Amino acid sequence: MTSTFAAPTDAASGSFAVDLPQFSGPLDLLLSLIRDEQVDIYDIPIARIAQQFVERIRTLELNEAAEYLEMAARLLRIKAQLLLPVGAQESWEDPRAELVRRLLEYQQMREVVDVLERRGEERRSHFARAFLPAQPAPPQAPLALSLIELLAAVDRVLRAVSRPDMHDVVPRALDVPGAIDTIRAVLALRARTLFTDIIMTGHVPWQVLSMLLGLLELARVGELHVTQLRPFANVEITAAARDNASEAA
Amino acid sequence: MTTLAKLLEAALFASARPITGEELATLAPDESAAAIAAAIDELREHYDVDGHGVELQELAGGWQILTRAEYTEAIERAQLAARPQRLSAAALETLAIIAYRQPISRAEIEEIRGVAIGGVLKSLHERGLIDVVGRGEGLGRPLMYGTTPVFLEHFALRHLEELPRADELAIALRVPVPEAAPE
Amino acid sequence: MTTLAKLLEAALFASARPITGEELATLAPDESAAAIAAAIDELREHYDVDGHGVELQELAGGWQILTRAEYTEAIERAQLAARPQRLSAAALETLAIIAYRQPISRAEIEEIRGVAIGGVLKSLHERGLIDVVGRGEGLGRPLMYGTTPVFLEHFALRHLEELPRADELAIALRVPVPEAAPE
Repeated sequence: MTSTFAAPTDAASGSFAVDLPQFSGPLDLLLSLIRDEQVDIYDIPIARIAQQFVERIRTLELNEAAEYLEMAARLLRIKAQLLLPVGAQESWEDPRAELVRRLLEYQQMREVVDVLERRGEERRSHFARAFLPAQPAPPQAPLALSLIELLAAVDRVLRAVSRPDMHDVVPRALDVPGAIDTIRAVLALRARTLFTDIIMTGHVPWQVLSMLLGLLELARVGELHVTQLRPFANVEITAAARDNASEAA
Repeated sequence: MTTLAKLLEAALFASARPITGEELATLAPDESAAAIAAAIDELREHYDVDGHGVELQELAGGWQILTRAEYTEAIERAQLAARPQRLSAAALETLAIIAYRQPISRAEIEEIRGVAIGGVLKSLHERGLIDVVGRGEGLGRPLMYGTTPVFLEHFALRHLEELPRADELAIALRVPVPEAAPE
Repeated sequence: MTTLAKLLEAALFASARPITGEELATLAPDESAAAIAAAIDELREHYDVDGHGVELQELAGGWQILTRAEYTEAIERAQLAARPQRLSAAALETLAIIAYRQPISRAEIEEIRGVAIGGVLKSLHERGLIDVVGRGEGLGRPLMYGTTPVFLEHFALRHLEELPRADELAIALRVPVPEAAPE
């Protein structure tokens, strides 16, 4: 089978895990059916292949079933199209044509995979030098960079961001600086206050969150202390040493 | 061996990766390209004729000393070195497509493979086998991927042209046509 | 060289650390200690008598192939003279964004470029072209990046205002300046 060369150990490495036990996708499964049935890829008996395809995905435990189901649906659609009377129109296009093109393309790619696999195995049978004596941090090579290159990069960036959705500056969802100002103003009036005192009744979630982050930020820089006597109790906010607070104000 | 061949040998031994011709030239700035090429030949012949455990290979646009294949198994058995992990089928298929169609976007790769390839691209990128080489035209300006020198190293290729040309493959396929079917 | 000497050479080459006598024994379990010792001698003599860029040394931990001292200087010099490094397209674009938008946070750059830029920022920083110039307001107080005097020096700019404005770029890009800035 086509994907047997993926070592089972690969599964442990996560990202390189083989996604399906036997097939690397619906095209792989389809090709294997065509090979097993020994039919001409340019003249696929769609009814028979479609039926077998559906049977196979029923018996296989496919964890990416969507892609296989999509292919099954496509096969059944082609089958239906072939059942329609061809009629006398001169511009009849074989509904299988696109599928054949994709299968050939996929098969060609598999051929390249075989080449890569062979070359990769060849390279794996040689070791490179592993011991490299520690060197005093190699001096960096001089940088080759002209202004014109930099400006060309600016130009590329400007072109890349000229999409309309990149033009708008997204407003910050939170206003932490504003919250910090409010907290400082409250603490300037009284040295001790409660969290519920700085949250106004009409505050919406982003404002409450801004307040909370402002509070944590000020606590982090030592402008205030935050205490909570027991879980879910109100939070007490105490201004830190006076010199700190006045400097902040 | 000539002094130049010895110098090249020392430099090649000091590197875990292939050394390009340009780099060899900076190593011996007073020597002509022909002299360096002759020294490389001398070194390769010395390894081959004299019988050594290592050999000189040309790959990824440069030269690299590698152990001979016949000793690999014994070295691995003695746990003195380990072979790198094989790539999965999904990774190989994705690499094959990128190698032939670069620069290529993720959507185009998925179209050819017939499956989504999210994690595979990331792993290949982390392994240094592929890189973002630009942005495509068109909707969303997709990232375009290409292979790297590490890719050549991994598959012991001197350059990309060493891969069979599309028309040399058993299944000859027309040049990628953007839209649907031929005749 | 005998096959055993070749095997030892390959193993010594592929191993990341010195190989002890015990390990050499597991490498060739059918060989006697005397045979292995003889092969080690053979390898060392081959390197010495034949004239090689490397030599076999016995260190505290075991045996190791090392570059001969007389070539290390040339190799280091070559690394220094290695062809000037070019910045990747990704690094250039990131540098361009920082130059024109500083101070700017990593998240803002990533939003513009559409890809993660961790490694790129690091290499630009190591190159001394950018530096952390402060912390932004807002969530997490992100590090803000800006260009450095080294950046100005590199492009022979007196100050940042000498960079063309965005609307002047088209003209600036048309002028075929080979190296840095005109007066």
